[in-house]
This record gives sequence, structure tokens and C-alpha cells, in this order.
Amino acid sequence: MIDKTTPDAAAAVADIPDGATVMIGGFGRAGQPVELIDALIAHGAADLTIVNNNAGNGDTGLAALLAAGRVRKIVCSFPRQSDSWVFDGLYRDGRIELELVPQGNLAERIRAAGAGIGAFFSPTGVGTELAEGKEARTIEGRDYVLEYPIRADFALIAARAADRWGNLVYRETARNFGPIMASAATTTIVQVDELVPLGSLDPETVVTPGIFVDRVVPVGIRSWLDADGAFVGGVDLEGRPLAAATAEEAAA
Amino acid sequence: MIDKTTPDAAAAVADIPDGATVMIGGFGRAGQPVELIDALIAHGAADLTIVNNNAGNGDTGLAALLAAGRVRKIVCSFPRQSDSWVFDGLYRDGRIELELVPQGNLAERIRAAGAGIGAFFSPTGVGTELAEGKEARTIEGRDYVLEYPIRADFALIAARAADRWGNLVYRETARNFGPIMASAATTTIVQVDELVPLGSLDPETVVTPGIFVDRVVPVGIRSWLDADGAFVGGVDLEGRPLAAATAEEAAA
Amino acid sequence: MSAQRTAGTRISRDELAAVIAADIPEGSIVNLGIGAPTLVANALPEGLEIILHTENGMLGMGPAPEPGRIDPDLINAGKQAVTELPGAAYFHHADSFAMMRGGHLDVCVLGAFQVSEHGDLANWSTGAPGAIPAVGGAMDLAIGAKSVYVMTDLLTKTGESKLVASCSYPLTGVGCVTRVYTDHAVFDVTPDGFAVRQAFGDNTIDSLAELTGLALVDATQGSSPDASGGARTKEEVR
Amino acid sequence: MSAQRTAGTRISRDELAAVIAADIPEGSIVNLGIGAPTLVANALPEGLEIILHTENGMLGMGPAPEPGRIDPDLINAGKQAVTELPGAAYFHHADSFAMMRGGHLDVCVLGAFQVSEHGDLANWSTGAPGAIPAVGGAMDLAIGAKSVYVMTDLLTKTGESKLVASCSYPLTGVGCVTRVYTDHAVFDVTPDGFAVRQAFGDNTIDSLAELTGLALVDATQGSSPDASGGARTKEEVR
Repeated sequence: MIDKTTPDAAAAVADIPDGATVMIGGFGRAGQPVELIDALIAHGAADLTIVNNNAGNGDTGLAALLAAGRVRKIVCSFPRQSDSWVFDGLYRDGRIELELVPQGNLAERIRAAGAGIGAFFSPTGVGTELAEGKEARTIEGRDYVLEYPIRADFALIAARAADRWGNLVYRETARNFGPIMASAATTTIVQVDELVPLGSLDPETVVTPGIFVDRVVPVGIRSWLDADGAFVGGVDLEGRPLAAATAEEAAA
Repeated sequence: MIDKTTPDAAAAVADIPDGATVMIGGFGRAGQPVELIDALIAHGAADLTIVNNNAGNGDTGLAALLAAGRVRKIVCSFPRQSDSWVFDGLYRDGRIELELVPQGNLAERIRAAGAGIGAFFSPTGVGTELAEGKEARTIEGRDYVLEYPIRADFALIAARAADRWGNLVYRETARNFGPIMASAATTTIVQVDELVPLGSLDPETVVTPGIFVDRVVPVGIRSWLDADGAFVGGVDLEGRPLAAATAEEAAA
Repeated sequence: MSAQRTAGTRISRDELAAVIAADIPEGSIVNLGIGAPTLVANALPEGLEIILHTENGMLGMGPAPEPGRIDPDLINAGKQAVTELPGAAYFHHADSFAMMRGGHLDVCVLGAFQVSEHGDLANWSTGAPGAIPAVGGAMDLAIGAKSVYVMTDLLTKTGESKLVASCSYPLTGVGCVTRVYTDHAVFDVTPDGFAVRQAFGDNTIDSLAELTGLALVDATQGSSPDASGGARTKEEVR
Repeated sequence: MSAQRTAGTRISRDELAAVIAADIPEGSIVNLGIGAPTLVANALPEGLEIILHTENGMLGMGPAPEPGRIDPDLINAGKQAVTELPGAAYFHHADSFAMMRGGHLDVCVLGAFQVSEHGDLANWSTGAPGAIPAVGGAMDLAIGAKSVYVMTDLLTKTGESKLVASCSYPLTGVGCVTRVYTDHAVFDVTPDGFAVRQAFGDNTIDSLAELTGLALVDATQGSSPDASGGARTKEEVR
């Protein structure tokens, strides 16, 4: 029997070595595999190269990994945000290396790694400083630069539900980088709200087939969903129950 | 109000000119837009370049278009099949041009056209006669050849259901080339079993978003489905009711 | 160099958003950049179906949710809470940017630091030493949509023209802008440079030429020479 | 040149399919080529979960349907009616071939006209003048799976060896074959040429060397030097 379920997040990330390249899913907080990141922090792997669209928000998740000093380099499209103070400080102090990639090239380079494409000509970034030093070519009158795949040793992503074969479905815009990162890493680890019986996901609607998934960690339903996964709301954008948010603001 | 519904197949294909490049969906008979092809034959456009995985089966659909003498060139991966007698005859008589493309390169070149990729390095076909004359390159120790996008003026595809925005869902392996061809043609025409009200397709499960679709032609439920689209069987592989198939065989 | 210029009528951002919205035909698929361009969503006429794309993976994006109905899984490219309209679809990042790069969006509306008379756009970096760079999807949007509209004040806070002969800031895209909507006037990018399509209030071709320091084409009489609003066809975008 | 060769024991295709099936570990993702390789599906041990991929867009393919339950929308790469198992998933052609090209399949089993001792495969065209060429997914499968197994008779109908020093037929892929299962013996492709992994019945290294006209390595004692069966890692495939 194929069973990719892993008992907990700690076991799932235990073999990530120092120096690994790790893709982390999510766009901002949506789809960010917070429990897996926390486990990676506790695990202690250092000198990591991280691939993510952003460079952490607030003080949790990816930002906490950065704050713990475990990240040597980050590959992303949009590090600077209103709440990226952890990255901002490290970058200004010269304590983290940044490879800035336009968002669509980032996505397509990750896809290329998963799809066995050696390189591709992209029109994005042509004539800008982010294309400096890259091979350029004009094809049928349009200008392109050559972009190479981005691979990883591990991908940590979040999905709504999985079965034991690792078939995945996502929820809304939390899908973002999950499907392509799953395809581009040697080992893909997924945290899901819910493990469902094999055969209960409609084969027409599976977004990431299990072929791309190595380990599944159920972490429980999000606080804005009920036990059946239906949206009930009642949280702020960070997922905190509104009552708690109000209490915090009152205290501040 | 956006309404991409077109009253009938004849109206949907009426502006396809002589000399057009037309992608036709389907892998063998699965997903082949038979009603649209019949309308294209009746419309009379000639000197066409057709992009399809195959080169027609039996005497209907794409094979009938070929038999009508309307196709100058076909781009495909697998023309020769047990029931490709129409193509076989035309090819042996030198009356049709063939561009043979490995199936994965065919799919990826169609995707590249839809995705704005100027060209890509593929490992498929390296060292074979199908790569002769193509630009080759070794990247990180692996050999690749450079492949260019395949675009079309029109795509004719088949899907299970659409809404009036042109959002599409498919059924089983009839999905095959539909989603990528829809993205690679200037005008995409889709035949569907069923037009459903806007909002009745689950946004998580839409396979082809309406952005890729220009015209939708409802043609009625397939004979192996009931009125609700549920599988009931009772046909042969060509979709003929088994009783009819048996009667034909008895007559033969 | 800007001190002695005459300031003309300036319309508000909400008014400018309404001008832009009025130029977007029903059925268009539109991406609104972070910041001022998001105002265009509020100005779209009720009852017309215009489909909003957000590059983090959705078509058919709706307005902000009601209080208490925020869904952290459902956000736009600016990481704000949004909603889903009937007809929406979700997809992953590679598919979403393939839509842009492949020329499938009709319109995108972006902010700008500078636009050159060749249609070059600078909107992602001031190039200031020590600044933390961040580009996001700006470069993909700039080269992807059939019509790339810029929404901006004509002048910087210190009075310098954002329309320039040549951008001094780092570029986002080359020759990509089709039209610039400013608080003073609307300009089309043409092979002959900027053409004034509409001048608000007491602005004139001459006053705008003085404010920008550029030679301007007068296209305010009748329709613009290109009735399609400078939109490239899908073929041209490719 | 083949007339005087001694024919050794030949196992049947069903027996050979069972030999191949026994080498496929549970959890493998497997693509079975058109023709004889489809027999491997019937030989897979009951109760082991081995996931079949069909390149026309499905993982979790099941056996042929019962009579009357043929579904023309649900076919395999050979355009035969198949079924769907619990855990199945559908996807489009670009995604399906990305799976192969990206090195995500564990095993594919293909037919062959010829395999060279460098692992070159010829299985799509005899190169005969006037023949209608058709390649399908053969070239993608050949370069994509971690282990590329060939299932074939050792000799052609006219008695010539399909294992050769260098292919004379047009190539499908270069250096891509990991192992060849024939009716006489099983051969690994190694840097030193073909290594006999298992010889059926009365076949010997010497008799096989005579049948093939090739120098062969004896790897029949104990396990093969490469216990993984020559599988490339995902990294190597890339």
C-alpha cells in the first residue's frame, strides 16, 4: 500500500541538510506552509537557499526562519513589503544574499525544472537591469532573454486536502506556487488541512497528482473553515480570530 | 453581458479562411470536436494547415476533412494508425504534407505559443532524425534541441461543459489537447455537451478559464452519458450504441 | 527646471479612475496594478461585465469582503482580501503568468515613476543606493497585456514631469506602454511621441508641452488616429 | 549470418511480462508502451499498488472495462478502452509530457526494433522508403523515465539480433535504455556493454554471445552490480 502520510511535521523535515535549496510555497501568507517552516526552524538546518515569491511577512513563518539566521540566500520576486522588516534588516546588514527574479520568470523557471526544459526564451525583463548578462535573442521580431530552470532539493508547500497517494487539491488563491514547486523539487513535503480516503478526490479536479508528492503531513483545519472545510470567516487577514485581533488591538 | 455562445457550429466556423492554420483537439476520437469539423467541411475552407495529434480515424471527423481535400499540411505526432486509411492514401499519393513532431514536443510547443515563450530547449528527440537541422545545446551535461512555438489562427476543441464566459471543464482523457490549444490560437471555438449557468462551475475545478475561449457551441450530450452527464455506457469505442454496432456487424 | 511652470487643472484620482474605466469595453479582461490602479475597479460601470485578473491566480475577482468575511486564502496581488464572482476560476502561478506573457489580457493598468515617449516604463525601482529592490509581476504585466495603461500624476511631488524623452530610472519594460492617464491629460504613445488624446480643464497642448518639456502631438480633435486606443492585437503582443 | 546460430530456450510473452512485473516495486509510477508491454499490467501482483500512467492524460489507469461499460472518453495511449482506479487524476497533454520529460516516472516499458550496447533505442521507424512515419510519445518516454525497460524478442523473425553494437534503424533516443527483457535473457546496459542479468532455461553467456554477436558481461552470479536495476535518480534523468 502506498501511504505518503508522515506522522508529524518534525519527521517530515528531519532529513533536510545544511546547505539545501528549499522551495517554500505561498504568496504572502496565503498558502504558506507555516507548520512545516516551524518544524524546519526547530530542526535546525542552516545555510539554506530559499525560493519563495516573497521574503517573509511579520515575525512568523518564513520571516521566523530568516530571523533564526538559517538562510544564506533567497530567490524571490518581491522581498520588500510593509511587513518584511526581518528580511529588510538582514539585507541592509549584508547578512543575506538576494536573487531578484520577475514573478512570471520565477514561476516559469520553477515549472521548467519540473517539466525537464533545459532553458527557455522569455520576453519578460528584456532591456531591464534584471536581464543584464543574460543571453538575448530576437525571434520573429520579438526580443527575449534566456532563462534557466530553478530546482530544489526540497519543496515545502500547503494544500487543502490530500489522499494517501499524495493527490492534492488547494483552496482559492492559496494554490499559487504549490503545483509548480511540487514538480521542481527532489523531495516534496506537503502540509494539508485534511487527509481524505483514497478515491474521495474527484480525478477531474486533482490539481497536483501524487506523482509530484513525497510526504503528506495533516495539520488540521484552518481557523476560517469549519470541520467540513466550508468557509465560515471570522478571522483577519493573518487568520487570527477577529475577537483575538480586537483584544490585541485593545491591548496595544 | 458577456455571452460567447454561438447559435450553431456553422456560424462558429464561418470566418475560417482558406489557408488558415487550424488546431483540432482530440487524441484519436476522444475529445475530437466532430460537429465543428463537420461544420468546417460544410463551410468549405481549403488549403488548411491542421495541427492534431493524429491524422484522422476511419472516415469521419478529421479523416473526412482530409478526404474532402481541404488540408495542405498536417502537423502531428502519430499519423499512422490501424484506421488512418484516408491519410495514408493522401500521403502515399503526395497530396498532403506532413510535419512529424514527437508528441511531448508537440504539446509543449503548443503550450509555448499560449504562454508567450519564444523557444525552449527540449531533451526529446536529441540525436534522432527528427532533431536534424535543429539548434542543439548541452546544458548542465544534458543535450537539448531548440523547439519553437506552434500557433494557430483557429482552435477547434471539445469540452464537457461551458458557461457563457467560456469557462470549460472536460471529461476524463478527452481533456488531452483542449486546454493548450485553446491558449495557442487567435480564435478558439469550443463545442460542448452542455451550456451551464454562470456560477455553476466550481472555480476550483475550471480547467480552461474563459480568457482562452472565444465561441461556445452546445451540441448535446454524448450517447454514453445520460441527461445529467452521468456515465451510463452502452456504446462501443466509437460512441455508437452497442445495439447499432451489433446490427452493423451482423449486416457486414 | 520645474519651478516656473504653470500648473493646470488637476483631476482627482477617483475622477481619473472613472476616465480609465470608461475606456474599458465590456468583456475585457483587466489586471489592475497595486496602488492607485485598484481605484479603477470601483469606477467600472455597474452592470457591465469586465473580468478582473489577479496574477496570484484568479480570474473573476470581486470587491473586498464584508466585515467578518475576510478569507485569508482569497487575496489579490496586493495581498488584500477580495471575493470571488460567479464565473471565477483559480489557477497556479505558472498558468497565471502564461496568460500575461502569452498576450491574453486585454488591459493592464499600472503606476509609473516615468514613461518615455517611446513607451518605455519605469515603475519598479528608483535605483537609489541602499534601496531594497522588489519587482513582483510588474515586468510581466508590462510586456503582456494587449493595452498597457499607465495611471499616474503627470508631475512628481517636486514638480518634475513623469513623461520623459528617456527614462532615467531602471526600466520595467521597453516600448510597452500604450497610453498614459495623468491628472492633467491623457496621452497615447505613438511612433511620433506622446499624443494628447484628452486634456482636462484648462490644460492645453502648449501648457502640457511646457510641463513635460516634450514636443506633443495634438490628437484631441475628433477621435484618436487609432480608434482601438492603441491596443496591440494578440499577434502583435506575441 | 544468423542461420547457423543455436536457438536457446524462449519464454513466452506472458512469462516475460511476469519477469518484468516482478522487478517493479510497489509505489512505482509506470508507463507501459503500446503492444507487448501492456501485458505487464496483467502480470502485476494483486494487492500491490503500482500506479499506471498513460501519456494521453491520466495517472491511476485501471484495466479494460466490462462489456457494455466502454467509455469512449476514457482510453489509453493505444486508444483502447480503460478504467479509472481510486486515486486517479486527469491532466492535459502538456502536463502529462512534462511528467515524463521532467523525470517523474519511475519505469517505462517499451518495445524495440534494436537496442545498442550504449543503450541507444530504435523503436519508431524502420526507415523503409515509402513507410509512413509515426513517432507518438516514444521519444519522450525514452528520455523521461528513471528506468527505461525494453521488452522484446531477442531475435527478429529472420533470426537477427535486436541487441546490436550500433543501431541501423533510426534512433528513438540516445543512451536511454537501462535494461532489456528478452525471451532468452535479461540484459542490463552498462558502461562495459550488455551485462546478462538473468539467462532463461538453457541459455548461457556463450550461447547469448553467439546469438547476439556481442561480447557480454556475466552479471548472473548474485545480484547485479547495481542493485537498483540501473535506475537513474531523478537528478540524473534531469
